[in-house]
Amino acid sequence: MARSITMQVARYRPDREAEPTMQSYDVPLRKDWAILDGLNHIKDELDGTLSYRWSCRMGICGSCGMTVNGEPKLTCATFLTDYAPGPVRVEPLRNFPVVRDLVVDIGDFMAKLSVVQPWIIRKDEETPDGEYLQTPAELEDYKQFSMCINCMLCYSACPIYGLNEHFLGPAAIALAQRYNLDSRDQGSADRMDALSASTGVWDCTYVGECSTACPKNVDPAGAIQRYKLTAATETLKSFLMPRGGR
Amino acid sequence: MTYTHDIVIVGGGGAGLRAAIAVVEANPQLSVAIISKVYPMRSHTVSAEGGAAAVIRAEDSLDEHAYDTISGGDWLCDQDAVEAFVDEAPKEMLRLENWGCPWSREPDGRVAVRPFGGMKRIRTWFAADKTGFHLLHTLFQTSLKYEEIARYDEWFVTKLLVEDGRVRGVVAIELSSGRIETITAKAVILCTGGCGRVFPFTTNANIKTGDGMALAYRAGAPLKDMEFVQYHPTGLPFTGILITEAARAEGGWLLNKDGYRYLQDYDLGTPQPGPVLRSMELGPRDRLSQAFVKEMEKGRTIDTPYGQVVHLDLRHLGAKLINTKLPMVRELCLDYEKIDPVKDLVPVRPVVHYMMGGVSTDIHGATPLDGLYAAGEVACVSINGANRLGSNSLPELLVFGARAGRAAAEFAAAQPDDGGDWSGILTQAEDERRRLERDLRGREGGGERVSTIRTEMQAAMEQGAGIYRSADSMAKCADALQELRERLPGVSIDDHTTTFNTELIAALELGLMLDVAESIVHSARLREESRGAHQRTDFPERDDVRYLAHSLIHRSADGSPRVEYPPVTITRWPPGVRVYGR
Amino acid sequence: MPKQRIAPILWLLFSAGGIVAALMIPVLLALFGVLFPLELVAPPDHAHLLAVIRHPLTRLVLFGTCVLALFHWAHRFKYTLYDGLQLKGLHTAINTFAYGGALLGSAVAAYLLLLLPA
Amino acid sequence: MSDTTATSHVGNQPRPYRRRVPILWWVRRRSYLLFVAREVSSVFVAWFVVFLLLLVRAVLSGEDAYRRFLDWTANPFVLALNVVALLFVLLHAVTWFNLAPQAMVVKVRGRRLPPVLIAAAHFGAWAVVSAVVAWIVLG
Ligand SMILES: Cc1cc2nc3c(=O)[nH]c(=O)nc-3n(C[C@H](O)[C@H](O)[C@H](O)COP(=O)(O)OP(=O)(O)OC[C@H]3O[C@@H](n4cnc5c(N)ncnc54)[C@H](O)[C@@H]3O)c2cc1C
Ligand code: SF4
Ligand code: F3S
Ligand code: FES
Repeated sequence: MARSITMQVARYRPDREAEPTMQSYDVPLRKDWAILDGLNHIKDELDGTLSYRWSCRMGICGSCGMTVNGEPKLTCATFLTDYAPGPVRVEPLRNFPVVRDLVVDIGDFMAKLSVVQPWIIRKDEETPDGEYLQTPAELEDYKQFSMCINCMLCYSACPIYGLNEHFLGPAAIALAQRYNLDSRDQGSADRMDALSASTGVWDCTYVGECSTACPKNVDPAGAIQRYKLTAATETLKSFLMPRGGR
Repeated sequence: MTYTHDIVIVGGGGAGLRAAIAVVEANPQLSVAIISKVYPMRSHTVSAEGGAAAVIRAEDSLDEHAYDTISGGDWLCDQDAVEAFVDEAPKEMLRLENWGCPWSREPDGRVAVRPFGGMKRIRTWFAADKTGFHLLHTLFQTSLKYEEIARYDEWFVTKLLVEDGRVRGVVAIELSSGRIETITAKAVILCTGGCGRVFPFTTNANIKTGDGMALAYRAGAPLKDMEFVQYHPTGLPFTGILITEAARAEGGWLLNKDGYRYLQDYDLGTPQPGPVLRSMELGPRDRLSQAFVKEMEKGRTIDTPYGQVVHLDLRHLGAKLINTKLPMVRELCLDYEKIDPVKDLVPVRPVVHYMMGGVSTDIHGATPLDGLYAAGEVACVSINGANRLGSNSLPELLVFGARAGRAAAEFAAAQPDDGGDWSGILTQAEDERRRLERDLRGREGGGERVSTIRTEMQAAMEQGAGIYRSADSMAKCADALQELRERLPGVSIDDHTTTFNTELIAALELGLMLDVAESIVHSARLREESRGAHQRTDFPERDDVRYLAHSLIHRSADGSPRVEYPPVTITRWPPGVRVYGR
Repeated sequence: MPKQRIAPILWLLFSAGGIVAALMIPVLLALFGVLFPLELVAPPDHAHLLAVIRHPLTRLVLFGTCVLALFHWAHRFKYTLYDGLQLKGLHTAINTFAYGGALLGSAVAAYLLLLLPA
Repeated sequence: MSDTTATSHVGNQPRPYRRRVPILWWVRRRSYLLFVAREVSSVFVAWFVVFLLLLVRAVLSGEDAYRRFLDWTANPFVLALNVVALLFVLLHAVTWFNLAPQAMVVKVRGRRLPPVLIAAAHFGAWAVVSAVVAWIVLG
């Protein structure tokens, strides 16, 4: 195996460059090294000015998403050897404004999180004495959608979000479904407004790339489709039984 | 520009978020803000795997949880704090359940519990093996409900502003713009987490640089029991990624190079096929990590490119159990070691994991400095004593996060609105701003890299203040740290961009880490006994006559450390012998 | 944000159309569009086909297929222009064309399949 | 948040760089191209409706019209169009049935049916419908 690999890294320093440029670095090619280890090598040994986000380096904090050879990836869980002999191209996540080098602005996503009211909504005032009972099967109903680490690879993969930043987007909708499908929650009606607004689920044309990109098998595409089905049947019911008909 | 809040919380991890919610619930009139150097859901709490302990089963009792905690902590825990902790832990955990945390369940719908190291009863709640992840996301999402909670995401706090023995606010840099701002407050709660990054091989994330400990120390608040650094017995070589204790609680075995369950040689019980509480692989972390070192000295560990390891054997648990109870362990092994625990042995070695010590607080989270509170890993209440039991830290950050929030709310509400004379504070803030700008603009290239000094510091700490310590090793370490401190001003910052300047942040973190490292080594040198995680080859016995006491380290005016020894609070459990496996 | 009242209905039509199109069209198109013209399979004689088409059930099924398939087209075609060619600015024109077309087609289908006495 | 004093600071407003999505964004990636092809299949669905209605009209107008219709379908251009249309419609059917299980959760006695099973059921139904239709047409 070759002993080093070339990393082509996107650079953007807003006070120096009008638009991003690529810069190449040679880093050692080691069996255990993730893309992130390569970036850390650059920062520690070659060029301290490179900026990017990372923290847990175990695929759980969701900070290190970048575009690697054109694909959205968690760089701490993607390995250099898979790109040998190289070069491997590392760019910021697509579909987000670039703040600096490999750092993107995710303010838009953070705002969308609150919009879907991702917390348990109960109609009863009293808090219970103990736990709400929930069987393993009921847990299973929403478990998958609770695994999202907010890495935003799905937003980066979704062309519809790229075209329309107002689109609520895959992870936010999956998060809404996570609560809608939780047996302890009674708030799906409250979340309906945001989800079926013009920027909600109906914008999604089921490209499906969000689920392909997701490193945690959350399947946001499935969440969205399932929600469309629920919302559509609800609407149909309200048409057929105008006065709520309950 | 200056921002003003009643309460500023530094840190958006489990402790910080819980504190913020507690403040709003205690007093919705107060303006509260969370300042965090990463988006809250990226905080390190996200990595916690195994679970969170709280008494819930009929056959369990608060006293037993308290006793396990106290004996696990080698009697260095304050027992009034432990009693408050075990009492409130179940309530906090239930709240979290009510907020939607996806706890694993029994078939009848009740929350499930699993065994954990050092615990006599089965009382550890878990959400598969992503407990911290679910806990943090549940707290964060619930916090979004409270519009009152303002957030400064990706702001780095560089200084606590203190005047007349009272904390009045902080100075912080906004990463995205490089703006340096003063944020004033009537009370500040530090929830900045631990400092594992002071060591080279750690389970801790990149952000765990002990900032809060150093900020408090510099501001005049003492640190407590800093010599107690927990090594977790099972980290993956190279990355330091943690293989949770739950893997052993579910029945995993530790094997040496001969395939022998070596823990039986270290007074930890006799091997049984299934897991036995407080025995063998379910002994406490300090003892297991020490056993590893002894095995290594006997030449019975396995040599790898990333150092000596032993094997964790999960194969007999079967794919089904591993997939349902330990999915992340499998995922991590497959990703980072290219091995499958269903079929292969997992190489593991002890790894720096947790700080028992921290900013000294009372049982309400208050530090001796007026208006300054602390909770979570950054704080030392102390319930963890000389060795924390696995799964006690998540409930700790809930219980004491909430307590600190309530106490700070009460304190802030009692303060007058304008707070008197601000000129001194603003001058301090101005000085701090100048210091930072000088760092950013003035430090030309050519000097040493941040990483050079950091790497040397980490190596010195591992050699001098690792699992086993001695007067000699620590003296060398202290000298090395002193030398590094002198080199620190010469470190170069090549990056002069104001936007997202991570090199500047790394340099600031390095300065903070050096303070923390010094306080660890200094406290360790003075404690001439072996207790819990602090093991000295030159003083191998516990010494309750001299050291049934906390080390409280202050920074004197000239910067030198000064240590005091206030006694441990004993209520109902007089010091005894730690017995495991018998 | 205005809640969408129409969108769910149009989406249901689109989905129903998607299923119907997937189930019915490949076989019919294969037979009449490819296999018969290539003389790989002999086309049925006129009398047989007429009998089939005269049957009310066939008419209903064919009518349903046509309407749903048209609404399926309208929906996808609209989004293809919106996203594929980034023409969202022209949404009024696109909507009029797509759904107008679907309605017109449905009317023709109704005329041929439901109204014309056979 | 309120300002109590204003002082100068080094930081400047961030100037994020926004990238534009190219008009032909979907030629860049295979998966996007496949997506657009799937969407374009709808045009051929619409074409089929026209084709079907022409057929119905021809059949209803009598034997001659039906003959003329058959002759017209043998025209190379029409034939080529229909071959292409068939390919697109097949793409539509396959992608549709493959994605169906993602959108629907079927539970039998509290257990979620595995997605492959749902997909298989769809493909099975497709085979049955096709056979029945062919049998009716061919008599
Ligand atoms: C791998 C791993 C597994 C673990 N598993 C378990 C377990 O199973 N059970 C258990 O009980 N415990 C476990 N622990 C321990 C437990 O997770 C931690 O002790 C706990 O999460 C710490 O939480 P915290 O809220 O105190 O700090 P953190 O979650 O670390 O949060 C610190 C916060 O402070 C902010 N911050 C820090 N410095 C600054 C600054 N200068 N300016 C602004 N903001 C700042 C950060 O941005 C962050 O938001 C585990 C620990 C690790 C490392
Ligand atoms: S849904 Fe998946 S890809 Fe999207 S943010 Fe969540 S974890 Fe990341
Ligand atoms: S990629 Fe985008 S269009 Fe829908 S299915 Fe996923 S959100
Ligand atoms: S660094 Fe945390 S997910 Fe990669």
